Amino acid sequence: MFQAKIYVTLRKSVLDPQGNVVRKSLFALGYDNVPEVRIGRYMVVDIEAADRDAAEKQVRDMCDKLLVNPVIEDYTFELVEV
Amino acid sequence: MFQAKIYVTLRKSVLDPQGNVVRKSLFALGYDNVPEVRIGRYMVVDIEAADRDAAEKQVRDMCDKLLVNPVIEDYTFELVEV
Amino acid sequence: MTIEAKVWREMGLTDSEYQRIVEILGRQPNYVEIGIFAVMWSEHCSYKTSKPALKTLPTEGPAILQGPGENAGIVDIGDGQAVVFKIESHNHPSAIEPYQGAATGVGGILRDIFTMGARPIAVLDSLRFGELNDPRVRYLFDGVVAGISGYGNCIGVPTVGGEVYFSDSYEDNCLVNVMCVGLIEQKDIKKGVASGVGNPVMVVGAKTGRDGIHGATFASEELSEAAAERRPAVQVGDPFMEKLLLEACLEVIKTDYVVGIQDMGAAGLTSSSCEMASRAGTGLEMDLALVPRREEGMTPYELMLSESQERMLLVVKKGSEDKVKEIFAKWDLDCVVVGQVTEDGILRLKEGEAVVAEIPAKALTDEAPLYQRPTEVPAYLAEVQNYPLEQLNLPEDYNEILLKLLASPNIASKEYVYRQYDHMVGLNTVVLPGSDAAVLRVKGTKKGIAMTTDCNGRFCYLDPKTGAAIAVAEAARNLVCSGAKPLAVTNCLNFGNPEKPEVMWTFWRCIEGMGEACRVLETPVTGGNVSLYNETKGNAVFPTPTIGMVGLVEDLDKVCTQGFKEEGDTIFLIGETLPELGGSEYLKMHFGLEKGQAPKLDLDLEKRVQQFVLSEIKSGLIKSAHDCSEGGLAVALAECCITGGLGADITMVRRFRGDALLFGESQSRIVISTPPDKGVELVKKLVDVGVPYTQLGQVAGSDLNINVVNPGCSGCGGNLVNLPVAKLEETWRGAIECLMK
Amino acid sequence: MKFGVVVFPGSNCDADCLHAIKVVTGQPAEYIWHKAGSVEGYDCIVLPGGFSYGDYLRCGAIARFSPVMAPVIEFARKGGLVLGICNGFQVLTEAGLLPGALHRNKNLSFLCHDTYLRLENNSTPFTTLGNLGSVMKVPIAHGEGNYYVDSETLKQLEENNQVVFRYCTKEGEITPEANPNGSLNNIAGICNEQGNVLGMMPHPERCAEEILGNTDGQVIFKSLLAAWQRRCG
Ligand SMILES: Nc1ncnc2c1ncn2[C@@H]1O[C@H](COP(=O)(O)OP(=O)(O)O)[C@@H](O)[C@H]1O
Ligand SMILES: [Mg+2]
Repeated sequence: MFQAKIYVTLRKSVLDPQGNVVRKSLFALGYDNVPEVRIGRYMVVDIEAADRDAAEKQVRDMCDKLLVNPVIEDYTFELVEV
Repeated sequence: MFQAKIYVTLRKSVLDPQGNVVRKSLFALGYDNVPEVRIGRYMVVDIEAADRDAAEKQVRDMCDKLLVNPVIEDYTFELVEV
Repeated sequence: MTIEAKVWREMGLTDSEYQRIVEILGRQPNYVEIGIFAVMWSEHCSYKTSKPALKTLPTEGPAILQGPGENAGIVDIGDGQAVVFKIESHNHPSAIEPYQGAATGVGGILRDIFTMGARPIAVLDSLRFGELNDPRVRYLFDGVVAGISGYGNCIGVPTVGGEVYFSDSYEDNCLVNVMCVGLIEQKDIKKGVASGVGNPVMVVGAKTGRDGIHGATFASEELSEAAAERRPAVQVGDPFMEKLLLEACLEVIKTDYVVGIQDMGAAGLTSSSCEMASRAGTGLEMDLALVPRREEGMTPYELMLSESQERMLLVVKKGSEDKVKEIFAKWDLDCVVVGQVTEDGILRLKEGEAVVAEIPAKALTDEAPLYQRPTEVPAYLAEVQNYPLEQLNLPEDYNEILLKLLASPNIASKEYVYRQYDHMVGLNTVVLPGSDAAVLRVKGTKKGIAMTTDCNGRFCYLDPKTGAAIAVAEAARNLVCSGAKPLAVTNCLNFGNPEKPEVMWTFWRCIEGMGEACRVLETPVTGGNVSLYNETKGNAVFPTPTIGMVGLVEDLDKVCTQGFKEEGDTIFLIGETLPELGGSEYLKMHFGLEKGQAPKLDLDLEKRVQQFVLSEIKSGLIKSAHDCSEGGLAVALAECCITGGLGADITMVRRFRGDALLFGESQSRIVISTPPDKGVELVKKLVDVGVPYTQLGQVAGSDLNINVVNPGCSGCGGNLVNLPVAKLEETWRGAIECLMK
Repeated sequence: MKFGVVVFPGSNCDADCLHAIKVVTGQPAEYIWHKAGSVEGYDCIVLPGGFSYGDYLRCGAIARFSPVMAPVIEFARKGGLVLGICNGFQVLTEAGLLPGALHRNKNLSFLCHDTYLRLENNSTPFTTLGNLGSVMKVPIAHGEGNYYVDSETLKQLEENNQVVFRYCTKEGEITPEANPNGSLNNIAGICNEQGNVLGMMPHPERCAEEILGNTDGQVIFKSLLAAWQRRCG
């Protein structure tokens, strides 16, 4: 049994309305030392697989097929055996 | 300058509607080996601070105050100097 | 810049267009200038292909305060008030990224409305996709609906109506047309003009990023791999920013500081600046170094062509800058002076002191080449029109067919869609989605505004001219059924590649049919939007001239809905049923055929039917009204039963095929109900005005019964339909949701 | 009686609430700007629906820090009447004036349609004119109305009778099918222990006029007026 931790972020030049608003409100709360906030998704996917390679391949497939929107998002992931 | 990578997850006791739907659609795509999916937020916060401790303290404050809702969410974070 | 590189070609300009530019400027344009010309002369911005046809449409009428040419059309609704409305397509962006494509589509059309000073009161969405059995289609459908819901709900403008069609012809090119309706006091109307030499020009709202550079040119070519290659960074909508912009703009427009205002839509800063100057016959000088930006190292070229959302361009009275800034600051918005109005008619762009572009504003807006593209009758027409429908077998079981039709996604309840839209915010929605047209009240008056979008693309495919006329007629009919007088039209013309003579031919025919119908029904065209190149690998979408129409309900106590109201009421069919099966949903669903002749449309009859129904709704004789559209009379009756929660006993004389009688889609037909003791009076009036009608039966029980009698043929008659309304409803309501599971 | 309707950036039911309050109660009502430093002179504060700060991060999470919220919290602690509708409810939970949290609807999509609510507590100032156990038809319009709270607190809520509205069937039964968003115990609205703060996801202001075809929402505004009259004559 493996666990994939998938980090999905907006592509670099894609607008992040949410991040901007959070940055502004942090500023309003007195955090004037936060030049940028980017907000993405964090997914934890349990996966039963024979071995690490199989798991890794499947996770990549899932991301490309369903979990990530390649038009505006990038992703990375880590795989741990559990 | 530091960069905080904040991982926010729904607490175990809280049902994760999004995670369930994703799990189901993965299943529909033929991934019958994915017993659980949990979906949370991944935030990257740049922060100017004198030193790591100062940065760390501030990040924790921000999370407790604004970025995370302790009623339904847990969080962890990493801090890297950039 | 090396001219040999022929950069203009990558930007979508032809060599002859480039030569034209050289003549206009009397010199070689630089890179920035080529980019500016390329987007302003793109099909999307210049209408270089469609203008000749559009010129033939009727655009004037007693109620029209603003026809085509401004950001939106305006119609008078009395009491010094007016309705501002417009429809726009976001087909290509939605095909690439359904959620953001649709969301930014909503954002764009909202800006067109509040740019004029009007408060948006409603959105309608007209959507077309491939068949739902295709997972990619389901993904697009869900994404688009979520995008419209995400943006519209957030900004707090109710989405009150629209349509959804599913057909293979839209599989590779979904259509996402969004209409917005706004309300305004006529004295507050603002135009997109940059007048008053020396007046400052201000950029307001979101910072400029590298979003959607060349989006306009992108929307002017086929969706090919190659195009996908040059795909610009997808624009992400920020409805929260737009909400602030909306409130701030309406507040600042109420002051007398604003001279002119325009949103930055396609071609962003470029189109807004040169259009405002051109309309006023002035010039503009802007220092691009002053434009607030989101990303580092942005070039003048990128700043001018960026399509970052939620931005507006303002020309204000000299000296009022600070007052204006104050108002925007209150809403936490950036507002920066970037230049001023000049008298020389030149769009002059600087970066600091350096001039980076100098172009006569009018050259960009008025001097784009017009193309009389060749036309040719499509080869397919004869084949589909002459298909021998009369040879088709009659159905065994009409109950089964009716249920199948009610479950067909084109006919089934669209609740799955509109329950995802906040259609109530604003407290104006008097007739909610689910009837023929939505009706919104005008607070503080007895008036209501009715609105709808309609177009049966299949009819337009089988007979472009009649199909387009039918779209206008059906839209008007839907308004009339709600008790509203049709006022005016906005249209969204979705077609394939206009460089193909056959596509161009259907385009011209559609405009002809639309124009004719608009003249007869006295609903002038106040503007719209043209979306060409909806074509992939040689497959063009059905010609789809979507009609958005608004109407006026003079007295909200007289608004009418489609559901039957009371047991015992008498049911009539106003209009005439002909033996027509061509292009019907029944043919497609039961025989898999999208063939035959489109239904005939007699505009004079249409008008008389509508006038009759409208005046008798006002007189109180008519208690419910529902037009027959997809699925024909049987489906219309079923919908009247479902929404009314009542059954009906119907008996008809069969003069031709039973399937044509029940499921044919003859035009100009409206199912109405009237109190039992008023039937005679109604008939007398019908005879007086010479409108054909059929007495169908009465509202009764909890089943829908349809019997036919057949003079001179015993045994051919009998009961064709007998179904509990509960069963009809369950089938109709749940269908789309089931397909999406 | 004077009502104040708070306007956060992104509020979009503020005008609706103001309109409904005036039409139903005939009492004066004013907007309170989110930057306001005080709520002096108001007898009831309404936090309206909408998408304050775009609902970014979490619904209500950012609005909760608006300058006006400090005086609103103070006002509530002193027993002042505070009504949070939809996004207003979310703000109240984020601000800690009400327990629990509202997260994503179980089917993930935004839902706008009528729901039926059973009145579970008619001893609050917001509901005195309603009959216990009566069923009202009130529309919802939200994507995140799925009420959650830890089991301990839930138990207390139930024991203290703080659940004011539950989603139910037309006939008034509390069933899973009648629960549109997955809320625990079909909870649609709750009040604080003292009963002077009410949060609800459904929109009473949307069903308070004949012309809109439903007046079930009036009872809340009328009850507020009655409560105030009892207190201040
Ligand atoms: N995409 C949509 N968004 C909102 N409402 C919709 C949408 N599609 C259909 N509706 C609503 O569903 C009802 C039926 O639509 P439709 O079958 O197109 O009516 P008609 O055939 O009379 O034009 C109408 O009230 C319409 O506004
Ligand atoms: Mg209709």
